[in-house]
Formats: sequence, structure tokens, C-alpha cells
Amino acid sequence: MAQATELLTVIDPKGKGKAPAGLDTDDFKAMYRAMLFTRLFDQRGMNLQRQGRIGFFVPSTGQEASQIGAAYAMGQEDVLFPSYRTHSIALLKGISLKRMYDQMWGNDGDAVKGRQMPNHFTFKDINWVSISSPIGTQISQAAGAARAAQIKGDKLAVWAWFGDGGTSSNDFHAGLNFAGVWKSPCIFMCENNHWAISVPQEMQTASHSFAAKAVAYGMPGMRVDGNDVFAVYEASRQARERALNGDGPTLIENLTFRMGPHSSSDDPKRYQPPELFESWQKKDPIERFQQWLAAEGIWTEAWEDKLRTEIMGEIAEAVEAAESTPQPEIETIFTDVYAEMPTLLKDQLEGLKEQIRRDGDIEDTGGAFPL
Amino acid sequence: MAQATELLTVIDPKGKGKAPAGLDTDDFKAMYRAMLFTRLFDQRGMNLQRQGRIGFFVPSTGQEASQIGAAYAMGQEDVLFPSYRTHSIALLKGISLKRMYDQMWGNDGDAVKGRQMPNHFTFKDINWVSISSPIGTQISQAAGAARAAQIKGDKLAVWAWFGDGGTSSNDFHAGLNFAGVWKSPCIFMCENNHWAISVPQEMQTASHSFAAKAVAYGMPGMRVDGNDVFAVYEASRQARERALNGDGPTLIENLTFRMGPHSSSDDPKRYQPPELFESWQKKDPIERFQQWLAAEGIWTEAWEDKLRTEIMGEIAEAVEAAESTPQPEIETIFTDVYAEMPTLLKDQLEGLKEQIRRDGDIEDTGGAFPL
Amino acid sequence: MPQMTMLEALNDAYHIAMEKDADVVTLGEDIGKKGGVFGTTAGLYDKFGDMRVMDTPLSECGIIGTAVGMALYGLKPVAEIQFLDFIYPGFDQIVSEMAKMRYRSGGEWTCPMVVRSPSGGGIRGGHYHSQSSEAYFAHTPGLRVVMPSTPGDAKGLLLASIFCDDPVIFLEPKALYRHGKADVEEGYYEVSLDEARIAREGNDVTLVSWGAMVPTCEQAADLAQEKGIGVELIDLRSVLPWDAATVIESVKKTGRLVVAQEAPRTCGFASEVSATVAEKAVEYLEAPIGRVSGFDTPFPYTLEHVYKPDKKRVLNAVEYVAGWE
Amino acid sequence: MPQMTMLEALNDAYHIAMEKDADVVTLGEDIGKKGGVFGTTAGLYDKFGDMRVMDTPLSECGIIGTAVGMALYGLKPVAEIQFLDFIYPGFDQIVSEMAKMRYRSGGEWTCPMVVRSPSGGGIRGGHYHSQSSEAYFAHTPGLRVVMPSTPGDAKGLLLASIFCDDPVIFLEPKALYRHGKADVEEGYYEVSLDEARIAREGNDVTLVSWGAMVPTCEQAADLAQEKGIGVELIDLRSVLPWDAATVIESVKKTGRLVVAQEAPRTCGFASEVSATVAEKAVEYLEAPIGRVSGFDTPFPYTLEHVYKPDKKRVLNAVEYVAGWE
Ligand SMILES: Cc1ncc(C[n+]2csc(CCOP(=O)(O)OP(=O)(O)O)c2C)c(N)n1
Ligand SMILES: Cc1ncc(C[n+]2csc(CCOP(=O)(O)OP(=O)(O)O)c2C)c(N)n1
Ligand SMILES: [Mg+2]
Ligand SMILES: [Mg+2]
Repeated sequence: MAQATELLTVIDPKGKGKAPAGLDTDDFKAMYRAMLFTRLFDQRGMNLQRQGRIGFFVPSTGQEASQIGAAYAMGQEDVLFPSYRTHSIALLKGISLKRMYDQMWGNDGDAVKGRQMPNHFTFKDINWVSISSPIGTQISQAAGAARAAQIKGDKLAVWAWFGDGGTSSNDFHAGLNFAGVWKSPCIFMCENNHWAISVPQEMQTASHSFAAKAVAYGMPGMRVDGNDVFAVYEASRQARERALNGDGPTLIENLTFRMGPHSSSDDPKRYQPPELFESWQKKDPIERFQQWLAAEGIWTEAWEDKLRTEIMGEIAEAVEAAESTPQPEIETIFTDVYAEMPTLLKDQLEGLKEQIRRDGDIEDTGGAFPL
Repeated sequence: MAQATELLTVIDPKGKGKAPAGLDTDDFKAMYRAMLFTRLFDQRGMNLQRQGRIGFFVPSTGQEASQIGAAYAMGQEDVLFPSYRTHSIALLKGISLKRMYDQMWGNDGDAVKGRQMPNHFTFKDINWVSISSPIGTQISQAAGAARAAQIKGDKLAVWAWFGDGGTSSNDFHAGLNFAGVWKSPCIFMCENNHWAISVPQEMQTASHSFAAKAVAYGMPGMRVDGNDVFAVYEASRQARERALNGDGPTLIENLTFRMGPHSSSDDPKRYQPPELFESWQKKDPIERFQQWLAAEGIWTEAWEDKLRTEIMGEIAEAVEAAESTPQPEIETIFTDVYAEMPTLLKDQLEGLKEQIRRDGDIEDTGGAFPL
Repeated sequence: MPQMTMLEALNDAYHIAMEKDADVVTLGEDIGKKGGVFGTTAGLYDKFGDMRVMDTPLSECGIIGTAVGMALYGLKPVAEIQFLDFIYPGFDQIVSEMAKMRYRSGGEWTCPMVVRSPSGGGIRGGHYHSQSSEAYFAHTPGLRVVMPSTPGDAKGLLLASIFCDDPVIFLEPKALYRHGKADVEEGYYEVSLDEARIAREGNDVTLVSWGAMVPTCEQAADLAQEKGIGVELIDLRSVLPWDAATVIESVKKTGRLVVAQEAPRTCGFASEVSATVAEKAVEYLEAPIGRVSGFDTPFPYTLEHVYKPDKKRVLNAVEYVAGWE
Repeated sequence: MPQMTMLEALNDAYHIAMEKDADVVTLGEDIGKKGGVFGTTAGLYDKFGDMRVMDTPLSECGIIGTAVGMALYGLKPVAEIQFLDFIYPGFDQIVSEMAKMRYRSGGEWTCPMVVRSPSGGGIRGGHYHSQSSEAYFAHTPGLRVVMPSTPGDAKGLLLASIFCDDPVIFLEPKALYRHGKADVEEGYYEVSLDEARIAREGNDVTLVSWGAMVPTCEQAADLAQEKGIGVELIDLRSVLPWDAATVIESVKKTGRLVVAQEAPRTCGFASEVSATVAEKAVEYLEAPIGRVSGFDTPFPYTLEHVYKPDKKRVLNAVEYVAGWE
């Protein structure tokens, strides 16, 4: 079993390299568009939060190649256990912006009915499992879903996304261990963006890489240049092939960098050496891919302008629609706790309605998220 | 960092080999005596349980070298987080049999005041931390204690004992990860006895060895012939040296075999291939060491007889004393929950006394432990 | 009708469920060849093989986490936790994930699964093989928490739990596993997860319990009867959601209430029953609401029999409440 | 006397404790250079260095497990859990180890340590940054569970907790972190972990609460006063062990009781308060015991303000109970 400790790279820092087999110009364009879309979506998201229009936002700036490269290798039937930082995948898969903004506004159109903070999406139609806040929990679940696919005889891969911090969680250990023993078709995608909020990767583990942790579970570990969309695609494709061939799980570490704050509530200046940031800014994954595309004659300024205009237009329209959608009904506090609402909850809902009838609407005293 | 995947062996299966430096005949004798003592203590323990005189017993038969070899490398100031299967270490360290049997009877002399099942000892005077039933919990605690020693500037090692099953626990992952990052003086002793009750080691993990898991935490991992008392001693000594030199933690896997049932409640016939058992019976750690001692002219039949008579005598005396010690007072149900007994518990104790005054003693309806 | 112990009834339910629906799978420590440390899963491994009856690594976090993943995928997993005392490494998956999945996904994703585990004392297991921790789960919206007290209920409740759309914590009173045989219907049947059982009717004192304490309460009710006190014994069967209406109805009739649990008193489920009645039916109460429980201490080993509430302790509470004027 | 927010008071207590005793250390996620996501540990890293102020890997299991080990070794660790909702990966170490260490070792080994964590709603954090889970801990003998409601109490209770011989779960109502400034004594002082605080005296209805709900209850008491209802407000400060005597004394005077918590109702700590009174002082009760609480659902995001009990909901319960005849 190969335990790659060297970094898998395809496009060099100068933008030179050979595209993976099986991808054509349309693919390159789709990949680039999704990466750019993500960058613009993130900029807009941070702005919306700063303007007090949404309560919270998690950007993925700097990690676009790491996410789109892998997402491009997924099969349609694959099951996805995403993290709160991987909305790029939804953008790639064509989830409408309206659905995404409805979630972020927690409004009446929101699939999760205003119950979760922004970025905690669920898209069952693309096998995108509901995102959780607690770190790591989706990792063992993914191992279980992959086992279920084996049991049912379904040919597909299950993808679990998490960060460098997530590797320290209980569920990382359990999930990879179970998947290893079961040889389940699971792909563990670790985005090493150097930070778990303010905790740097070297305080997360003394392991020489996160990929090396695969040894402990008897599976291959791959260390990939996470700012190189082709390298990520290629590693992911190989892992998926292995999964579908019955060769079991893979751990992939995408070495990348969180080029913004942890979330709209964080300020990296308090803990991040500026030189580190600057050195990674030079490795911007979008610029790198752009260079490659330009060299191939695919990227032009005109195309870029067109894309940007198109995307910004889509965003503006969806933001407006989401913002003007009303809040969810108060019933939504009580539904979906159980398949059927039990008496106790019916009584509590009645009590609440009674209170509102008597005292009027309940005042929203606000509260701002610190993290 | 050396990641030994080969098995460290000193005494070969024929009983030939060179003793580690620094040990002399008195040491060899003390080691052998402790191993034999453990074997006899275990036989007696299983008998006592079969006779219904104690409620439960966990034997360590087959693992005597794995335990005594390591225990012999410990320093007096070292802190020990044992498992329920390592009472051999207490025997080596000269804990009186009366104390051990009092615990197993859960009587009025029991240091834990009849609150825990047999084999769950505490011996603060030798830095032996109270044993827990939940698997793994002592591993992260040991990492914390080792960190505390660093903070206080104390030169010592902290030892955490656990089995192959224990490596799957949350605390294994957390404990080794924290110790790796902190470079704490912690020695993680994994006794791979092939079984977690009925689950064989190959269903515990797909990792090619348990020692290999050290890679994931940036620490050395050593794989040791756990039936070779000198090999275990030598590996442990090296790990301790590293710990005291500030070189951080070590994971040691002692490859050994559980030559009996998991506990007095288990029957391995239901799941264990007889050939496997037989192959390991031939590698009995006591016989192997005996052969070596005999070749060196240290072991004689007369000595063996003398030892056995001595030990059996000690055991008989202590058993009798423990068995005739009364049960703990009912107050012991309520003390030590807090440093001082709160009102609520005082009231509950009063209520209980009142019930007994009125209705007489409470009937013991029994119940037998299945595991 | 066949006579079975609770263990046999549970094993029967398991076989029936796995025959009926290929999506039912089970996983846990030592549940395969060994058939479970209590034998609850005996025979399943031989009949259904290692893809549906899975021995797992020693990780409750992994057992419950992977079971959640299986449920999300569309299976109906039944996860065994060897002793309830060992469930805590997987507690996060229960309270943060399994319980909240339907809610937090707006109903898109659900966890129809069972976590079953032997609970309570009775085997001289000291404090790590004896605790009754239903209250932790009963304070967790989204879960169903079920505890049978008879072989017949055990089978019907387990089947209902396995085929229920909600996640269920199924707590098996290990003291009752081999407590005696009783009639158990053959074949598939369900017992409602929403309805308490009136185990015996009476007019003087309402006695509410669940799980292992129910037979103890029956004995206490017999003793009370000898003293002329008619006890109405209600076996809740489920503590979340629970059948408060049946309890309140009964209290309206008797005016007196005792609640008995094995768990420590403070913040146990008995407190919930008491508080609900003190809120909804205080005007019918003619006496203090009695609680019988374990003490607010960890569970001891040698003195287990002194710790665990016995029939006399229940009887004393019933007499006290019945005699109150 | 200086005026401080609760956050400032907690930070002050931290500095004082760490200066006073070199055995006090602290560990958690982002508590070092960042000073904590709320700023509770601000300044500690610069002053005491990375051996005493430890940023950790992302593992609550590891944070609490290693803290237990440090306490066993002789330190006085203060472990921060970033949000109470994330404590569950370390729940096993709390309920199986920290809470039971003294008992199970016959008093040989103890865990004098604090696990502190921001608790409750008020920051629009959805259901994973808002839960009030004190009831899980209150059902765990061996723990102390403390929840301050004022800056002065926060400081004195945190100091008492750090230097207490028992393990303490210290829950900080994050909604009150910056709720306003109040007088806080300078220097070292302790507030008793065993005594409730009578926040206001009154003769008509006893209102019991703790943590974040106390200021809400004060507002409700003001509104009640306007309607001629005199509320006696008791702030429990500790929910385990708790000061039942003070509550019972008050109920003997008022004959009426409302208990208010932010947590879901079923099996919450309000039920314990109610059940204790229904057991010990039912004869003084002139009305049902009211409970005000969060609903028995996970904590929502958009409708947080509708979910969380507000002053009107408390007032309604007080009026209902006061008006009962
Ligand atoms: C169990 C748990 N503990 C703490 C947190 C608070 N928290 C949210 S994100 C985060 C850091 C995560 O870092 P990483 O896994 O590297 O992912 P990234 O944010 O870098 O994508 C922390 C500590 C949490 N959500 N869950
Ligand atoms: C958390 C937890 N889960 C389950 C158990 C039940 N149990 C007791 S011992 C054991 C097997 C332990 O195997 P291993 O770690 O290899 O140690 P060994 O018994 O072989 O020495 C199990 C599953 C437990 N004690 N704790
Ligand atoms: Mg990260
Ligand atoms: Mg083992």
C-alpha cells in the first residue's frame, strides 16, 4: 500500500502542467467557473454579514481548488458528508442560489426551516447530507453510509469532508478505523488549511502530515497540493476508482491555506504571522489555474468579465429574493422533532399560540455570533 | 524517528539470549518470581470465582512477561495508569495480598470500600491510579498526568496500560495525540493479546500492527515480543530513558496472547480456533524464561518448589483473612461522593438507616456477573 | 402461546425483524460469534452472516456514528452497546446527531435506528455495569426512550422500535433478562411506543414505574394490598415521549402518587412525572408525591442490594402517601 | 468598587487564581493567543505562558481526559469547552471518570478541577451554540454544577470552584457575558457553592431560577409587582448539590411556586425543584407548580427569540399561579 509522503502536484507554480486524462475544455471551464463563483459568493457572503443582513458566514477563500478538484471527481450517485466550508460543491453541482440564500437567511423557503446557522445546508436531491456544527461527527457517519452501500451492493463512493482540526476528533479515529476494517468505499477528504480557528496545524498533531495518519487504519494516504485543482482531481479520481473496485477507503490530505478568517466572527491578526499569509497569497489557487488556462488559450479577460457579470447578477437576484422571503412560521419550532408531533409538543405549540394571541408577537432582542 | 515494524526479541524460543545490561541474578529471580506469582494468583482467582467466593475475576495468564518486563523498567516515582488485567505489577511491587483480596471481596478492609468489582485496584502509595472499567479512559488521563509532570518539572515517566481493543477508543486517539504535541513523558503500553473479549485483532483494526499507529502521533512505535520478558524490559527501558530525556512519548506494542478466557464469565470456545490457542501455548512466557534461567543455572526444580510453596502459603493466608473480614458499613454508600457529604446525602443516609431500623436488614438477592 | 424469558423474547424479535426486512442489520461488540455477552443476539450471526451481523472494533463512538450513517443511507440498523455504562463515548452521536437529524435537516434526512443496551443493576456489576441512565436520554428531544418490563412487551416494543421512523434508545433491564418466563405471542406484532400499560388497577395510590422496577412495584403492591391499600400500578414503557395522560387520569382517581425508579434521584425521570402532576393535577392531590429511587451516589458493588430500591422501600413510600392526611 | 461585565469578572477571577497558585493551569481550544472566542481567557497566555495556558488539539475528549490526569497528578486544571454543545465528545470522561474518581478509589484519588463552558442561547447560534444542558450534569452524582447570574457571583463562584476539592462543571450564561456592568469586589473572594441567593424578597409567589434566566425573571418580577404580585426570586447559583432548604422555606411563606429554566422542559432541572417541593412541602402549596422552559425541541436559529422563555412567558406563569384559587 503506497504511503505517499511527497506532495502530489500537476500544475506547477508557474501554471505549467499536463491536464489529467479524461478532462476536456468544457470541464476546465466548468471547474474554473465554479472556483470563481465560490470566490465571489464568499466575498458577497462576508459583505452581507458585515452589513448585518445575514447573521454569520464561513468563507472558503483559498480552498477553491481543493474543493472543486475533488467535487469534479464525484459520481452522481455518490453520497456526500460535507463540512460547513464546502458550499463550493453545491455551486458546482448547480444548486440554485436561491436555495442557498434561503438557508442563510433562515427564512420560510429554507430547507432546514430556519433551524441552523448559515452554511449548514442540506440538499437531499444531490445526496448532500445535512451539515452539523460539531466537528468530526460526519466522519464516522460516512464510514457507516459506505458500509451500507456495501451491504446493499451499491457501486458508489461516500465522501467525508473535514479540516485539519477534524482529524483530532473522536469520530475521525472511529470512522477511519471502521472503514479500514470493513474496507468500505469511503473517501476521507482532509482539507489541511493550516488552522483550526487560531490553532495552527503543528499544535494539532505531531504527525509529520495528516495523510500519514492513514497508516494507523491500514489504508492508503495521499498528500496533495490542495491549491492545484488538477492534482486534487487526480488524487480523488484514483481514490474513487479504488473505492468502486472494492479496494477500500483512502485518506486524502489537501495541503492548502485558509486565506480569510475562520468565519465572519474571527480576526486572524490576533494569532497569524502576516508572512505566512503573504506566502500563501502568492499561491492563490484561482490565479494558478487561470495561468494554466490562459496558457492553453482558454482563459481570456473577456471571458472572465462575462463570467463575473453573470455570477454577480445571479447573486444579486437571489439575495434579493431570499431577503424578501418572510420568516418561517412558528409551527416550525415544533415540527420534525419526531415523524409525528407528540401530544406534549402539540400542547406546547398551543401554549405558544395562546401567548401570542394574548400578548402579541414576541420581541426579537437579537444577539450576535462571536465565532 | 525509528518506526520498528520488526519484532524486538531477546530470548529466542529455545530459551537462548543475552540478558539486558544492568540486570543481575537477583533481578532475574525477582522477575521470575513475580511471573510465577501472577500465574498462581490467577489460577487461585479463577477457582475462587468458580467456588462462588468472589464475584468475578480477570486472569492475565499468558501475559506475565509482557507485564513484568515493563514493570521492572519502571521508576519508583513513575505514575501508573493500569488496566484491570495488570495486577501482576502490584504483585511485583510488593503490594500485600491482603490488600488485593480485600478489594476482590469488596469488604470492610477494601481501599475502594466495596464500590468496584474485583480487579479494580487503587494503590496510591505506589502511584497506582484507580482502575476504571470503561476501556481507554486512562490513556488520555496518563497523557495529562505526564503533561503535569512536565509543568511541575518532575523527572519521571507516566505509564498507560491498555489492550488491543483499547486502541480503538476515543481516548487512545486523544491521549496519544495530546502527548505527541506536548512531547510528554508518557509510555503507552499496548498489550496485544489478540482478543477484545471475542473480537480478534484483525477485526479491531486494518493497521498492519498496533505499533504502527504511533506514526499518526509523531512518536516512535515499538513492536515487541510480549512473551519475552527481556525484550519487553529492554523496550520499556529505552522508552523510559527517552521520556526522562525530554524526547517525548513512545507507543509499545507487546505481542502476546490471552491464554485464558476474557474473564471468569467468558468461554473462548465459542469464538476461538483451538489451533490458535495451541500454537500460543507453546510460547508460554514463563516456560521460556524458565528455560533461559535453567540454562544460566539459576532455575532449579527445588527453587521452583520452594517458590510455589511460599506463594501458595501467602495466598491461602490472605484469602482466609479477606474472606473473614465483614462487609463495609452502609455509610460507605454515601461517603466520598464529595469531599464533604452534602445535606441531600445526609438525608438519604438517615432515611436508609430509618428503613433498616424499622424493617431490618435488606435482603441480598444476589445476581451473577455475565461478562 | 409460547413461554419465554425476556432474553428469549428479544432474541425472537431480532430474528423476526431480520427475516422480515433485509434492511435490518445489527452491529456491536461481541454480538457475532459470541452472540452477545448476555446472548441477546444468539444465532443471528450464523443465520444472517457477517454483512448483517457485525462485530465491531471497541468504539461506541464508531458503533453509533456508523449506525447513524447506515440509517441515513436507508438501512434500519440496530446498534448494541454492551452495557449502558459504556454508551458515553458515543453520547455525542446520540444527542447531537441521531436526535437532531430530522429537525436540523428540515425533515430531509432521518435516522430510523435503534440503540439497544442492557441497563440497571441486578448482576453485581459495580458502578460501571449497573447504572440506569434513562434520564439523560429523556432530556434529549428527538429521541424515543423505551424500557420494557415483561417478555411480551420486550418483543413487541423492540419490533415497534426497529420499524419506527424515529431514533429509539431501547433500554433492557438486565435484571429481568432471566427473571422468569411469560406468555409471548408468536410472530410479528408491535406494542405501541406511545401508551403506558396499567399493570394493575387500584383506587388508593397511583404507583408509576418503568423497566426493572415494575416487578418490584408489583411485589410492593401485593404487600400494600395485604394492608388494605389498593395500588394502581402504571408501567410507562416509554419515558420519552411519555404517556402523561394515563398517569394524570389515574391520579385524578386516587389523589395520591408514588413514582419509583432505580436511577439516582436528583433530576431522574421520576422528578419529571412528579413535576408534571404537580403542574397539571395538583388540585387532585391529597398527599405529597413520593419518589423512590437509587441514592444520589455512584452505584456500589458489595452493597448493591442496599442501594437498589426494593419492595419494602416502595411499600414504605406507598404507605406514607396513603396514610397522609 | 470596580464595575465589570461578567466576562471581565471571569477574566479577573482567572488572573487572580493563576497568580495565587502556580498549580492552576488552563487548557482548551483557542484560549491562548486568541484569548478564547469570547475573550474569557484574554491576557492569560501573555502573562503565564504556554505551559500554563494551553491551546489544545480539537478534542473535547482529550481536553477533559488530560485535565483529569493533571488533577490526579496534583494540578488544579481549568478546562474550557468552547461551547457547551461541544462537550459531548468528552462526556464519558466527565460522567465515568471525573465524577466517580473519589468514590471509586475510596477517596485515594480526587479530581479537583473545573470544566467551564458558555451555555445557553442569546447569540443567535442555532442549535449547536445555544443549548442549556445543566440537567445532564445535575443527574450525575459526584459533580458540582454551578451557574452564575451576576458578575460578582461569577467571579466569586469561579474562584470557589477552582479551589474546591470536588470537580465542578461551571456553566457561563453567554447571554449575560456582556449584559451590563455591576459591582465586583476587588481581589480574591469566594461565593459559596452551597447557598442559593435570594435575589428579591416577596410574599406572593416564589420564583426559582438560575443562570441566564435570572435577569429575565427579575424583569418578570418587576412586571408582576406592577400588577400587585410580590415575587420572591431565588437564584440557585448551583444546581448540584442545590440549596433545597432555601426554596422550601420560601414556599412555606408564599404557598406558590414557579420554576424557570431555558432548557427543554422534560427532565430538566426545573422538574427536580418542582418534584422536591411536591414531596417535601406539598401541604403548603396553594396552587399548581408552574414551570417555564424552552420547548421540548432542539434550539432553533431564526426563531430563537420565540423559543427562549422571555419575561412575558415568566410573567404569565407567575400570574397564573398567583391567581389560582
Ligand atoms: C466538537 C467541536 N468542538 C469545537 C467546535 C468549535 N469550532 C468550530 S470550527 C473549529 C475549528 C475547525 O478547524 P478545522 O477542522 O481545521 O476546519 P476549518 O474550520 O479549518 O475548515 C472549532 C474549534 C466545534 N464546532 N465542534
Ligand atoms: C467503553 C467500553 N466498552 C465496552 C466495554 C466492555 N469490555 C470490557 S473488556 C472488553 C474488551 C477489551 O479488550 P482489550 O482492550 O483488548 O483488553 P483485554 O481485555 O484483551 O486485556 C470489552 C469490550 C468496556 N469495558 N468499556
Ligand atoms: Mg483547518
Ligand atoms: Mg486484548
